[in-house]
Amino acid sequence: MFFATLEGLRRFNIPHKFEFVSIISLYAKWLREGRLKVDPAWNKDGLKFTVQDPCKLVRQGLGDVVAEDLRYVIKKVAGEENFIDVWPRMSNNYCCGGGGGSLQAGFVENRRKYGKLKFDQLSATGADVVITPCHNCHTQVIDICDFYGGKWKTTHLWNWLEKALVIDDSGVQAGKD
Amino acid sequence: MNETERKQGEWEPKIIAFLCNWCSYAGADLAGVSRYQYPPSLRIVRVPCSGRVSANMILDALRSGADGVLVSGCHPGDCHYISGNYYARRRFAILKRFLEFVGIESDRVNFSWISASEGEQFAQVATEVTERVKRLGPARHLVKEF
Amino acid sequence: MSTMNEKITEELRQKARQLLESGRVAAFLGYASGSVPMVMRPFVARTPEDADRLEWNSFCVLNLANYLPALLKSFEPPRRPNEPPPQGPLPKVGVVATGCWSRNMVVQIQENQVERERLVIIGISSRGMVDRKKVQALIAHRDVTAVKEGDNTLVVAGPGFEEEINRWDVVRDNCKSCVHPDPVIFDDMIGELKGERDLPDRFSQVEEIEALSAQERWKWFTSEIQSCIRCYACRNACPLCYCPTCFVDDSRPQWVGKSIDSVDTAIFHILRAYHCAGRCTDCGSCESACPMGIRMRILTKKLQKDVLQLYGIEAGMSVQEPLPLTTYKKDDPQDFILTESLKGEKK
Amino acid sequence: MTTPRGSVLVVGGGIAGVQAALDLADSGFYVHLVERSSAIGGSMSQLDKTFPTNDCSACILSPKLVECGRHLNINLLTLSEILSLSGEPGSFKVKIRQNPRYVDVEKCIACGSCAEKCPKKVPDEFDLGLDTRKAIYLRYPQAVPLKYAIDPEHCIYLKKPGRCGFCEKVCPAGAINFKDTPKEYELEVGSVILALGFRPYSPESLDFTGYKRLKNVVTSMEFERVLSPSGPCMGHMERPSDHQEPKRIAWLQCIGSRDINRACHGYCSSICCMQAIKQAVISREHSASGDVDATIFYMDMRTYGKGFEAYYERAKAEGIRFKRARVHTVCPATGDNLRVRYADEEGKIREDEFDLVVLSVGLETDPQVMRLLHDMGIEVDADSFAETTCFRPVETSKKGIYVCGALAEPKDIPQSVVEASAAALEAERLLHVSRWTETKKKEFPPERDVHAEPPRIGVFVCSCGINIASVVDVQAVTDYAWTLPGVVFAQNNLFTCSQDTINQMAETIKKERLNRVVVASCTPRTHEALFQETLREAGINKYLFEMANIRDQDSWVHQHDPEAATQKAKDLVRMAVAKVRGDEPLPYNSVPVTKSALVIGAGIAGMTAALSLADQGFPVTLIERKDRLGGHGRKFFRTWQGQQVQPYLDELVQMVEANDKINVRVKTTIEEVSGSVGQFKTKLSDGTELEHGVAIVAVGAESYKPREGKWNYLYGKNPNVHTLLELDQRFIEDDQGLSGLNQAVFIHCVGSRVPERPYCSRVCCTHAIDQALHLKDLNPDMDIFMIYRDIRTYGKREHLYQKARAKGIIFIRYDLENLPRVSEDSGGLKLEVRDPIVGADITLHPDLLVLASAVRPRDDVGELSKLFKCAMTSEGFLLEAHMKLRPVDFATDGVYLAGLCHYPKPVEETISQAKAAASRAGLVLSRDAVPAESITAQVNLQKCTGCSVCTQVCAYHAVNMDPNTGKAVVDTGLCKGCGACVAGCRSDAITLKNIGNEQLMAAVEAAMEDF
Repeated sequence: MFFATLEGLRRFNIPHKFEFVSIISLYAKWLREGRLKVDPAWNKDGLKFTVQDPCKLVRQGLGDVVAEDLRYVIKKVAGEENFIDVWPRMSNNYCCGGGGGSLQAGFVENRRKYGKLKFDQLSATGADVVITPCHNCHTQVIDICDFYGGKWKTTHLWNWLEKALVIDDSGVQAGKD
Repeated sequence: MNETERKQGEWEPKIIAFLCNWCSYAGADLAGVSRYQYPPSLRIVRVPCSGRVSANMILDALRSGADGVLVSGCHPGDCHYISGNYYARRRFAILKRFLEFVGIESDRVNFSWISASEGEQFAQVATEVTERVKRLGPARHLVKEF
Repeated sequence: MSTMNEKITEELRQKARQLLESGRVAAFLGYASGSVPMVMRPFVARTPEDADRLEWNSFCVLNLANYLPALLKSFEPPRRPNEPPPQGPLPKVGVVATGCWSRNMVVQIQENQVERERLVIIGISSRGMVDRKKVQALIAHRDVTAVKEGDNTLVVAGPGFEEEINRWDVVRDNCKSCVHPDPVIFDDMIGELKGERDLPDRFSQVEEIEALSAQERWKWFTSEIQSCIRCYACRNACPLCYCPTCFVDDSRPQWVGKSIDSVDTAIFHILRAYHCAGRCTDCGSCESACPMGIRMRILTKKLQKDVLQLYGIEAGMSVQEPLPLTTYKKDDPQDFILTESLKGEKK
Repeated sequence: MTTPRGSVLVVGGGIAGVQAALDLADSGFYVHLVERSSAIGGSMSQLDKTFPTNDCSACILSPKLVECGRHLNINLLTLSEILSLSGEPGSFKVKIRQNPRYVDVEKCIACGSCAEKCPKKVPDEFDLGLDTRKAIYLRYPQAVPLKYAIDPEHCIYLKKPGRCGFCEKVCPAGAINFKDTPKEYELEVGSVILALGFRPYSPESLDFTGYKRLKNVVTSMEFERVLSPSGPCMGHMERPSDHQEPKRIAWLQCIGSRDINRACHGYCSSICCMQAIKQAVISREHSASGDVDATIFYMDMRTYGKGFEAYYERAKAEGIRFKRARVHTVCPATGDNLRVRYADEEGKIREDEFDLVVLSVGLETDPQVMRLLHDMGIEVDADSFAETTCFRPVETSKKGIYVCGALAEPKDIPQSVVEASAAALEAERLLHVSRWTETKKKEFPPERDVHAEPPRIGVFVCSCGINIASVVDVQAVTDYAWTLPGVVFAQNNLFTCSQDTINQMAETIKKERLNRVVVASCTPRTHEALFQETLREAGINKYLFEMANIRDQDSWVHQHDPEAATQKAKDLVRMAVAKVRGDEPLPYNSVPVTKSALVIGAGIAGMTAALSLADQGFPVTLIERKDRLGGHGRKFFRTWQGQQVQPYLDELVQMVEANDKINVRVKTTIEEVSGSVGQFKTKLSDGTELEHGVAIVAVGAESYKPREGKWNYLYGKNPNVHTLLELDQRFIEDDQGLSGLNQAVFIHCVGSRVPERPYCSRVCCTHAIDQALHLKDLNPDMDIFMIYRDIRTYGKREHLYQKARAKGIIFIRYDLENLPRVSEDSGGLKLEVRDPIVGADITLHPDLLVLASAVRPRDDVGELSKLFKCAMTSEGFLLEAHMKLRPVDFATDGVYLAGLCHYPKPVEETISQAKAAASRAGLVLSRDAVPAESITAQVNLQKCTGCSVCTQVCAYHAVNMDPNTGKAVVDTGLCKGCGACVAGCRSDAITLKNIGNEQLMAAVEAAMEDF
């Protein structure tokens, strides 16, 4: 929906007065502005995080800017030292193999074969958690993890944001104003 | 690469090479610039033109103990001085046959045309001449013992 | 019945006398008898009376062209190096010339050593001159006191012997292989022009040596010159050797050592011959002058052969045609050039 | 306009600026050369080697820089920037600020003690941060001026006075001046030349390259420094992570070029393909084992210049791998290695591992330069390059201000040099009436008479960085030189040609009273003049000098035999010493100049050159073999920028015909040429004898017509098969039939890049694509196919290619193994070709088949080249004096070349080259006399017999018989010093000064002495 609208407007040069912003960039913005406070102290065990850059969001969508923001937020949430990046990354990252309707359309064997590349890439990081800001990627990454025997946990970003959130005395938090 | 590996202790001939400044000397420079390797046997004497080289000079080189002589100039028609190499060609043709006639081995005295753009050819000729002279062994005829 | 040579001598004296009497020439260069048999000496007749001392026979071996430059110069008024040459015509000199001598005169004219207009050339078509050393060999090197010459025979006499020899047997090698007996330039002739001789094997002496291996050639060359005493008679007899300072006499630079070291001698002979390349007419003076019997003519003959073969030129055949080493053709043979022969191999 | 100023401001001290400055200063104008950094040399000084000759960049550049630095009429302003510019052509006012160097250039002897003691290490920008320098530094070892400078950003003392100041304490010359202040100058100049160059694209934002994240990913400029002997690794090829020699190296092309998605640089950077091949070739040479596995990943291999294609072919033959792929990602692999992921031509994903990845980064304009251009009011194009047009290739949007080099478009060194001369020409044309009004004249000290002195020989042995010293034991050679007879001084230098060594050499000559000098270094062909001038400055005659070539002819060719190379170096030094002993002082001869030019060929190049000279007041004879002016240009429709050629050409012809300084002769050719620079005598086919000082050869080339053979493609057999120029003709005639066509196919490289014509014709890709676009304009529905091998739309021409793709023109690649096959099929044309992407044969039925056929040299160019004694390439084009730095000169002085006879090139490059040729010719024509040969023949009258061999073999009629003495006499004005007479003389009566028999024999004998 996000990408379809964005690309439609772009391709057919449709005039519009609004801009496309990912929630991830908003998290990052709020963190930078101090309106949102997080503390990675919760991560006592040093859980290692890595990331999946969704095609529709990054490579085909908003580009490296949102990918940078994604990493910024993860690092803030999980601790700088607990983030391990993938190769290749951001705009240049691999497709998860689950897009284009293939999750829904059968051809499971083919889908998983494509997903092997993603699996190998993610495994190589040794991370405990893979953040996928896209439902499609999320499903695919979980599936290939199960299928190929991966050890990581696949989640969205907000699960961890919640863990790290610091609620200060003023009680003022982003989104409430 | 035209590299002839020199074995330890192997005899290395000494060859006097008269090279014209405009073509063959430049060709020799280009061989260096392009790093074409060739045996360290040549001692190059820069002359303005192959037409500057006389029979006397060649005999002097032999008399002084050179195992071989190479004279090289511009290709016919390319002479920086219009015609120097044409005159040289006649002088050398006569001299070479004549030296052979009195018993100087044909491969001792060599002539070539090498242009400024023929670095590789220069290295080839240097290697070829060295190999030919090596086959003949050290020069004995016409070498003056001082 | 007088011999051919007697007739020629008579005619020669008569023509020389006329030239001297008329004042057309200041001197006439020919031969007179020497003090020993078989050796004629160059002779300058300066008066009509002198003309009667001129002689012609088979022993006129020294090339008269050699003496012309000095003789001509002797009739020029003395002047300092930078003074302009004298105005008006200079005295002329008469000279007798066979084929090779006349060709040498052509070369001398081309090389500015003599001026054609100062020469009155009496041409004689050569029948070949006799090699004194061959005669001596035939008579076992006994002393000769008199030689009487017929048209085709020589009667050689000495203490206690007299032998008749077939003249052609003792004719010089160069004359035997000569194809141009007729003078190329002349003002007057004695006798008829004979025309070119057809000698397919004129270079056989050279070819024999060419057929040898390099080693054998070197052996031949060194043994040929080993008796050389560096007297330079060959050089001095040669009309081409007129440098004020010969390379052998130069000391800065020293092209060649002055000793009779075998290398120095070899280089002397190589360079002396090479300096004659394209200019030598094979007159044989050098060999005739050599006291040691060295056959250095073979060297110049080789050069003559190559120049002819490579460039189609024979020295002295025409005043107009440039000498072979002062000219070139764009397509002159160059198979001896390494880069060209390597190219050929690749194909 | 009132009388214009006779001085010019050149901004930028790279090769283009230096060339423009030298051209102007040598032809009568005073030049202010402004350079931002502390030394001139620009990007070229950072390069290791240059393609396609593999010349050492520093080696060929250095003499020019030194010349520039020493030039009396060039005011070098380093550390300087333009503050403002006002005024108009002929009279500009320029404000310049020169930042403090904090080192007194008059006192600094560049000994380096200061930098040794300086405690502050900072990244060295010359080495692109690969290494460090000190806060007091020399930009690079051969820097001009060779003076240290203090970096105020990092100097401890300047930041906190009293804290450090070590340099001041150790400086033996007292050159440190911490109180130095910025100086402002206001200059008045007649014209301005902008040569501000480029900066290499920084790939930091291109994430996929891994640059800055992976240690062993470097840019091509960084790799130049890695290879350079004066670079951070001293020429030992090392990779950054572990300083080990990389065995597997990948080059990634088009990083920051041809990239509209990420880099926003749509243009092609023109030079990177050749640079990558060069680096691949050189890396193998640098490798100790020689077995570097080199792979170049590219999109199109753009080896379009002279000698480039042969270089490419040679690289392929040597085993360098070329992979047509745009790399997806560079990933880390074990041990700091790199995994390069790419799709091969079949579309298969592959991964190769490398030890080092080199990013072939593109060229872009520095934002600082952009601001300067903006302040000056100079227009820039969408790619941020200075805006120029095809017909005015060196003119900016502002009159009187000219541009050259990479500032206008990415380009290689020779093209930059050509434009530099062309820009100089425009300034000369503008200011010619004020020539010589502001220049100074060089005075040398009187020369010491050395005749009576015994030889006192000085020997200077050069290490050339490591070029010599890594093979030859230079210390042993120096020690050996001391033992040679007559040698009273010997010394080893790191770079003998550097300015400090040269100055020191002059001092040594004076101090040691040397009267002969030998330099053992590189080749006299490039450096002799430089050292000779040093002798003059030291007050001895410049001919008392010899060189021993121990680099090009020794260390470089015996790299694996140091012992023999050292022995050879000793021999060469001994030979040079033996020869120099006999050298005598010679007179400095000159030849008066006939101030007129002959231009051969009245095409665009010839007419442009003629006008360029005539406008400066020099009479020109312009000859044309055909009956009308215009040449090859008559066949062109438009330039790649879209300007129509025919109206331009008509205007040019009109200007030529109206110019009273130009004498036009049509249907005329050349019969005979005699004389030499300054005094040529040429006989024309109409019988006239012409005297002229210079000649410009602009005889053009021909279009190859594939009438038969492999490249025929039914040309001449089917009426719908054209060459590019034949289609242009239909465009010129506005042929209405073209818009009705349904399908057009272009075949590229017809007769180019093939065995019989192994060069790229340079112009055809752009030309064909432009034609295709024009056809699309005529009929947007037309299907157009390009059957190509590599698309070579270099520079800004790349935009045409992108436009063609956007318009739906289809590109199908072929190679020599799979040529397209053209046949006739029921009256129409049928073309079959294998599409490598589809992996199948496809069949087309074009209405129009256009053959992008080769540009071939004229057959009769050889005859002409011989008349002027000019060399030719094996391909039949005329060969310039030096591929890189003398692109319009011939080796024969006073003869220049321009246009297609040099190599195929588009109109804008032809115009630049013609103007450059005119500028070079102006160096001669602007003078009353040019230097003539000093090494001439000399007759020894005592020995001369007057035999006239010498007069007959002399090609210049320089030896004649003196009628008085009957002996030879030499006309030194005509003598070129070839020595044909000397070798011809049996009597040793004629000799060549300083190349006499005695001297050559001394050298020959010396060569043998120690054996």
